[in-house]
Amino acid sequence: MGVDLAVTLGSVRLNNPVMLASGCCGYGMDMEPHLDLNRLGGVCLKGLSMAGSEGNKPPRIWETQGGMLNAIGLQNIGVSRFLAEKAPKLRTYGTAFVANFYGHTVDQYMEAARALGEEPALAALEMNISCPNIQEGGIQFGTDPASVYKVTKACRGATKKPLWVKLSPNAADVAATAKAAQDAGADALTCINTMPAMAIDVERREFRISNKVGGLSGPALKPIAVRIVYQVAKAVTIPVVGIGGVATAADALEFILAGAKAVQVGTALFVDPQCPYAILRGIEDYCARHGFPSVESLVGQVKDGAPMPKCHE
Amino acid sequence: MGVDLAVTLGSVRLNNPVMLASGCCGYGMDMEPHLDLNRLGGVCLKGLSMAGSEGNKPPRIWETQGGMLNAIGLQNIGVSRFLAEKAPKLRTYGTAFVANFYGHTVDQYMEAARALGEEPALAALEMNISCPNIQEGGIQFGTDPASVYKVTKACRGATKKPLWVKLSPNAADVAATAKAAQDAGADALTCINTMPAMAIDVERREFRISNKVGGLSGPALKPIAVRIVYQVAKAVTIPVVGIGGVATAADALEFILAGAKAVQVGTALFVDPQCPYAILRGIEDYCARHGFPSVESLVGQVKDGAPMPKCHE
Amino acid sequence: MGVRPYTVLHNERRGPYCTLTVGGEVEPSEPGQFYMVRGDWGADPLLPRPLSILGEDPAAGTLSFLLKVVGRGSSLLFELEPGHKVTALGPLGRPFPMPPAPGGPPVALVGGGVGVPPLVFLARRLAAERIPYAFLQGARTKDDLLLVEDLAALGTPPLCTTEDGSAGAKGLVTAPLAVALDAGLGAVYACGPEGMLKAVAGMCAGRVPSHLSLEARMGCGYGVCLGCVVPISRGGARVYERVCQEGPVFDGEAVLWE
Amino acid sequence: MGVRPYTVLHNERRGPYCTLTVGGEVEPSEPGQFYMVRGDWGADPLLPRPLSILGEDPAAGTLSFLLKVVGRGSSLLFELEPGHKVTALGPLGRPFPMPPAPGGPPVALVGGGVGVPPLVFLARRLAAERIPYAFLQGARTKDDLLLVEDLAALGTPPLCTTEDGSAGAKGLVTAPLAVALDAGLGAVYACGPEGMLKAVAGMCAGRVPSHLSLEARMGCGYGVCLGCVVPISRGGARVYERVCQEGPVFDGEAVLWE
Ligand SMILES: Cc1cc2nc3c(=O)[nH]c(=O)nc-3n(C[C@H](O)[C@H](O)[C@H](O)COP(=O)(O)OP(=O)(O)OC[C@H]3O[C@@H](n4cnc5c(N)ncnc54)[C@H](O)[C@@H]3O)c2cc1C
Ligand SMILES: Cc1cc2nc3c(=O)[nH]c(=O)nc-3n(C[C@H](O)[C@H](O)[C@H](O)COP(=O)(O)OP(=O)(O)OC[C@H]3O[C@@H](n4cnc5c(N)ncnc54)[C@H](O)[C@@H]3O)c2cc1C
Ligand SMILES: Cc1cc2nc3c(=O)[nH]c(=O)nc-3n(C[C@H](O)[C@H](O)[C@H](O)COP(=O)(O)O)c2cc1C
Ligand SMILES: Cc1cc2nc3c(=O)[nH]c(=O)nc-3n(C[C@H](O)[C@H](O)[C@H](O)COP(=O)(O)O)c2cc1C
Ligand code: FES
Ligand code: FES
Repeated sequence: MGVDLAVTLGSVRLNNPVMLASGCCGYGMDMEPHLDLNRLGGVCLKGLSMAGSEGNKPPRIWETQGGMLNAIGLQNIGVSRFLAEKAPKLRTYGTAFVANFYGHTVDQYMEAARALGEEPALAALEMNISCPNIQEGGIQFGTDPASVYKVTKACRGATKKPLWVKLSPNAADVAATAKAAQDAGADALTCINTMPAMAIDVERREFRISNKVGGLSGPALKPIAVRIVYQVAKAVTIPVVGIGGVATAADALEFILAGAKAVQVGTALFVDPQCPYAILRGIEDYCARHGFPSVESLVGQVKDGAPMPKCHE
Repeated sequence: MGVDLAVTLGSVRLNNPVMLASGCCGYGMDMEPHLDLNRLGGVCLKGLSMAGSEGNKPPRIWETQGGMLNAIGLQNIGVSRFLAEKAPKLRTYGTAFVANFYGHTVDQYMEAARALGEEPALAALEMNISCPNIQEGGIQFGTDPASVYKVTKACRGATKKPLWVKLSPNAADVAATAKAAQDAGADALTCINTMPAMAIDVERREFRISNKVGGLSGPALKPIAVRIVYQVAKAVTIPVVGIGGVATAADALEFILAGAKAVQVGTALFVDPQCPYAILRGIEDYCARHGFPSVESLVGQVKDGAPMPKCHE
Repeated sequence: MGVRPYTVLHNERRGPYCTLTVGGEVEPSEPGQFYMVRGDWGADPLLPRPLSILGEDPAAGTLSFLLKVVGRGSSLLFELEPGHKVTALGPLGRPFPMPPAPGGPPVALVGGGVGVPPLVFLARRLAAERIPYAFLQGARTKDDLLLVEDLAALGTPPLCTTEDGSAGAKGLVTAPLAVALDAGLGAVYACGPEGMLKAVAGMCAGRVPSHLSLEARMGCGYGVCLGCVVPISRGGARVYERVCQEGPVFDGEAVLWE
Repeated sequence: MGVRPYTVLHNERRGPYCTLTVGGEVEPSEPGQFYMVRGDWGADPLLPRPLSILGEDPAAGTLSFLLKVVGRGSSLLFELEPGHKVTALGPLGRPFPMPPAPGGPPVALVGGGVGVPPLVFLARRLAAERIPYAFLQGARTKDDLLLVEDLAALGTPPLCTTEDGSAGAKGLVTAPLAVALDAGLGAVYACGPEGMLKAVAGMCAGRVPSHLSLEARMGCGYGVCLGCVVPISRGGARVYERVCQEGPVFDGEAVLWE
C-alpha cells in the first residue's frame, strides 16, 4: 500500500508506531513465544530500579468493569542483573527497546539512568515518575511540576540516551508536569500511567488486592488518556507517546489523531498477545483508505475548531 | 428483617443511604413516572447557577467502554426559576432534596447558596466545585485546596443549610482538598464528580462531543471513586457520600465499607431508572445476612490492616 | 413505569436490517414513540438503544421494531434469537400528532432507512381511521427499501425512489414530495436522515405543517440527562429541547438546522 | 503461539459444573497445563479465564475443560452452546512431572472440586503408561464429586470422601491419603482448595514428593504481568514465582503458605 509507517521521536526512529507497554511484556523476550518483536515499533521493558524489588504480596490484580487493577509493586530483578542477564540478548533484535526505570529518591533515579544509559541494546530510557518520593513524604514525583523538573533534570545530566518521561494521570494539571519535563530536557513524554484505584470484596470485607490500591488500566482508562494526550500535545513541542486502553487500530488512531506519535499497548496484550499485529494492519489500512501517505502525516489531525473549553457536565 | 437503614449526615437524616446523583434525575419530579422518590434516601437535583445556562452545543454524550462521557454544559433554568417553578412541588415529598449548585466566581457561588438556602424544600446544598474559576484563569476550583477553602468558606457564611462539597477526582491530592473543605465548614463531602475525558471519531477525525472534553461516569469510574472515598474518609471527620459507577447493591456496599455513609446513583439510572430499589433491597439483605443491625454500623468496615502504601504497579 | 423484561419471539433478518418482535407486558403507544432497548449482555455496551415502535399489540403483549446494524449495540440486537431476553423502557416521547378526522386533504408520510418504521406504524393507524395518505419512501438502492409489502397490504403501496434507480423512480424522495405538495396536502410526516428532514422542512415551510421525527444520541431516554437536545425555535427564542421528551417529533418550522 | 479460535462442540451441564468441549487447532499438551479461555462477549469481562486441560486430542482437534460457575466469566462459559465461538491461548504452564516408568511404588492423585480435571487428564496418561495410581477425591456432598464414571472407566475407580457423608466415606480426603502414605507411595499429585493442598503438603513433607497445582488470579497467563505470583522457597530464599510460568505445578515442600 506504500504507507510510511515509521515515526521519529526526537533521535529515536521507530519502524512503526506500535510499541509494547512497560510491565505488560516482561523483559521483551518473554513475549517471544507469542509475538515477533521485530515486527513492532518498540518494546518498553518492565520498570527497573537499582536495588530491584520483590514486589507486593499477592493478590496483585483484580478485574473491574472495562479494566483491571494491578499492584505488582514494580517487581524487578534490578538494573545490574538486567544488564548482565537480559540486555545482551536484546542486542540481537531489530526493534527499539526502551528501558523503563524508577527510584524513590532523585539519586536512585540518577543512578539507574546512568547505568542503563551505557547499554547499547537500549534505544531510549523511560522514567516512571508515578512513584512515591520517600524524601518528600511519599508524595508521588509525578504529581508536582517542581519534582518532575528536578528528577528529569537530574537524569538528563546522567545519561546521553534519549530520555522519555512517563506522566502520571493523577496530576491536577498534567500540562504543567508535561512542560516541567520538557523544560528539564525530556526528549519525549509517555501519557499515561495507571490511575490509583481500589476494589473491595464486600462479602469478606477485604480489599481485592493486598496493597489496597492498584493502578487502573485497560479500556476504562482510554478516554482519560486520550484527553491527556491531547492536552499535553498542545502544551509541549516534544513528541508524545499515547497509552491507556489501546486494544484496536481505532483506539491507536484516536491517540494519534489527538497528537501522539506512537502508542503503547499494555493490558490488551493479556487478552491477545498478538493484538499489536492487528493494530498495525488497521493503522496501515486507515492511512491508505484516507489518503495519508504516512503515519507522521496523521499525528494530531483531529479537526480542532475552538480551543478546548474547561467546563464539562 | 429489622435492619435500620437510616443514616445521619451531620444534621441531615436520610431514610436510607441511596440517593440519586445530580444531573441524572433532572429536578426530581422528572423521575416520577419511573420511580417513587419517597422510597429513596435523597435526591440531588441538577446543578443550578444564578444565571442558568443553556448548556453546550450537541452532541453532548458519548458512550465508552464501561462508561460514558457527558458535556451537558450544566444546562439549567437558573436559581430563581427553580425556586419559583420547581421547589414548591418538592415540598410535598417525604425525601431529602439536595440542591446542587455552581458558579464561575466565588460571588456567584455565594449568591446561589444564599438564594437556595432560603428554600424549605431543600435538606442541604451540594457545591459542585469541578467548574472553571474564571477569575483565576479558568483553573478548576476543585483541584486547588486554597480555592476549595475560599469558595467553601464563602458559601458557609451565606447559608445556614447543611453544606456538602462535591469533590473533583482531578485533584492531585484529593485528601488535601477534602480537608480544605472540612476546615472551611463543609458538613459533608460528596466523592466524586466525573473525570475529564475525550473520545474521537477516527473515521471523521472529529471529537465525539462538541465540547471536546466530557466527564467520564459509570462503572469504569468506580474503582477510582472507591479509592478516593477511602482516602477522604480517612482524612476527614465529616461524613462522606460515595458516588461513581454505583449500579448494584454490591457497588453501593463497596463505597459504604470504604467509608461512605450514603451513595448516589447516576449513570446507572439511564440503564434502569428503578435500580435504586434493587440497590436498597440488596443493602438491607446484606446487613441481615452479615448480622449488621444498621447501615451506620457498616460504614468503613473494610478490614484495614496496614496503612495504605503509596506505590502501585 | 420502569424497565420491563421481554422475550424475543422472532427476529427476521434481511441484509443489515432485522425485524425484532418481543413479547411481554406492553402499554398502549402511539406512532412516533420509542423504547430504550437492551439485551442482557453486561456492561458492553452499557446504555440501552432507542428504537422506534414499528408495531404493538398490547392485548397480545407484543412489540416490534425494525433496526439496522450500525455498531455494537445494534449488532447484538440483530443477533438475538427467539427465547433470548431483552429489557425495554417505554413507550417514550411525544408521538406524531394525528391529523384531524377524515375528510380533509391527504397527508404524506416521507421516510428513509430506519426512519421508515415509525411511519409504518402511523400508516397503520391512518388506514384504520380511513385517513388518506401517500407513503413516500426514499432509499439508496432497492435493498434499502423497507416494509414495502406491509405497506401495500394496508391498501396504499408506497411510492419509492432509489438513488441508483434499482427500484422505483431514480432520484430523491423530495421529487415525488414536490408533486404531492403541489397537489395539496394536509400535513407531512417525516423520519429519516437529517439531510432528508431538512429538505422536507424547507419544502413544507409556509405551506403545510411538517412533523419531523429527529434522532439524537441518548443517555436516559426519559428526560433527565439532557444529553439528547436539539436547538429549537420557541416563541422567537433559540432553546435546547430534548428529543426524548419534547420530541422525537418536532414541528419542522421550529427545528433549527445548525 | 497466539490466541486461537475454537468452536464449541458440546457443553454438558450438571448442577453448577459443565464439561466444555471445543474444536480447532490443538497443540499437544501435558496434564497440569492450562489454557486462557474467552468467549466473544466484548469487554465484560475483559480478561480470559484460566482453565486446566481436562482432555485433548490434537489429532482430532478437540480440547475439553470442566468448569464451575463462580462469577460472570465462568457463567458465560457455562452458557455456551454448540456452534458458539471461543478463543484460547495455550497450552500454558509447567505440567505435573510424570513419575518414572512403571515398576516403582504407586502414586496418589488427590483432588477436590475443580482441582479434579487436571488429575483426570493425568490419570488417563498414567493408565496409558500402566503406572499404578490411587485417585482420592474429596467433596462437600455427592453432587460435587466429579467425573467418577470417567475415572472408573480408566480401570481405577476413585476413592471418594464427602464432608456430609452423602457418598463415599464421610470426612476429608486426607484420611484415605494418610492410609495410602502409610502403605507406601512414590509421589502425590494434588489439585484443589488451598486448605487441602496445604494439608497434603504437610502430610507428604519429608516422606514423599508432592506436586501441587496452585491457583492464582491471572492477568496474562503467559508470564509477563507478574500478577499471579506465589511465595516459594528456592535455595533457602523466599521468592515470588509465577503460577502461570514456573507453575501451576509446584513442589509441595517449596510452597510457602502465608
Ligand atoms: C428516537 C429514536 C428512534 C430510533 N429508532 C430507530 C429504529 O427504529 N431503528 C433503527 O435501526 N435505529 C433507530 N434509531 C437509531 C438507533 O438508536 C442507533 O442506530 C443505535 O443506537 C446505534 O447503536 P450502536 O451501538 O449499534 O452504534 P454505536 O455506534 O456503538 O453507538 C454508540 C452510541 O451512539 C448512539 N447512537 C449512534 N447512532 C445513533 C443514532 N443514529 N441515533 C441515536 N443514537 C445513536 C448510541 O445510542 C450509543 O450511545 C433511533 C434513534 C432515536 C434517537
Ligand atoms: C491454573 C488454573 C487452572 C484453573 N482451572 C480451572 C478449571 O479447570 N475449572 C474451573 O472451574 N476453574 C479453574 N480455575 C479457576 C477459574 O479460573 C476461576 O474460577 C475463574 O477465573 C473465575 O472467573 P469468574 O469470572 O467466573 O469469577 P470472577 O469472580 O468474576 O473472577 C474475577 C477475577 O478473579 C479471577 N479469579 C476468580 N477466582 C479465581 C480462582 N479461583 N483462580 C484464579 N482466578 C480466579 C478471575 O480470573 C477474574 O480475573 C483455574 C485457575 C487457575 C489459575
Ligand atoms: C500488570 C501491569 C504492570 C505494569 N508495570 C509498569 C511498570 O513497571 N512501569 C510503568 O511505567 N508502567 C507500568 N504499567 C503501566 C502500563 O505501562 C500502562 O501505562 C498502563 O497499564 C495503561 O495502559 P494499558 O491500558 O494499555 O494497560 C503496568 C501496567 C500493568 C497492567
Ligand atoms: C449526564 C450527567 C449530568 C451530570 N450533571 C451534573 C451536575 O449538574 N452537577 C454535578 O455535580 N454533577 C453532575 N454529574 C455528575 C454525577 O452527579 C456523578 O458525580 C457522576 O456521574 C459519577 O456518578 P455515576 O457514575 O453514578 O454517574 C452529571 C453526570 C452525568 C452523567
Ligand atoms: S436522553 Fe436523557 S434527556 Fe433525552
Ligand atoms: S498471569 Fe501474568 S505473569 Fe502469570
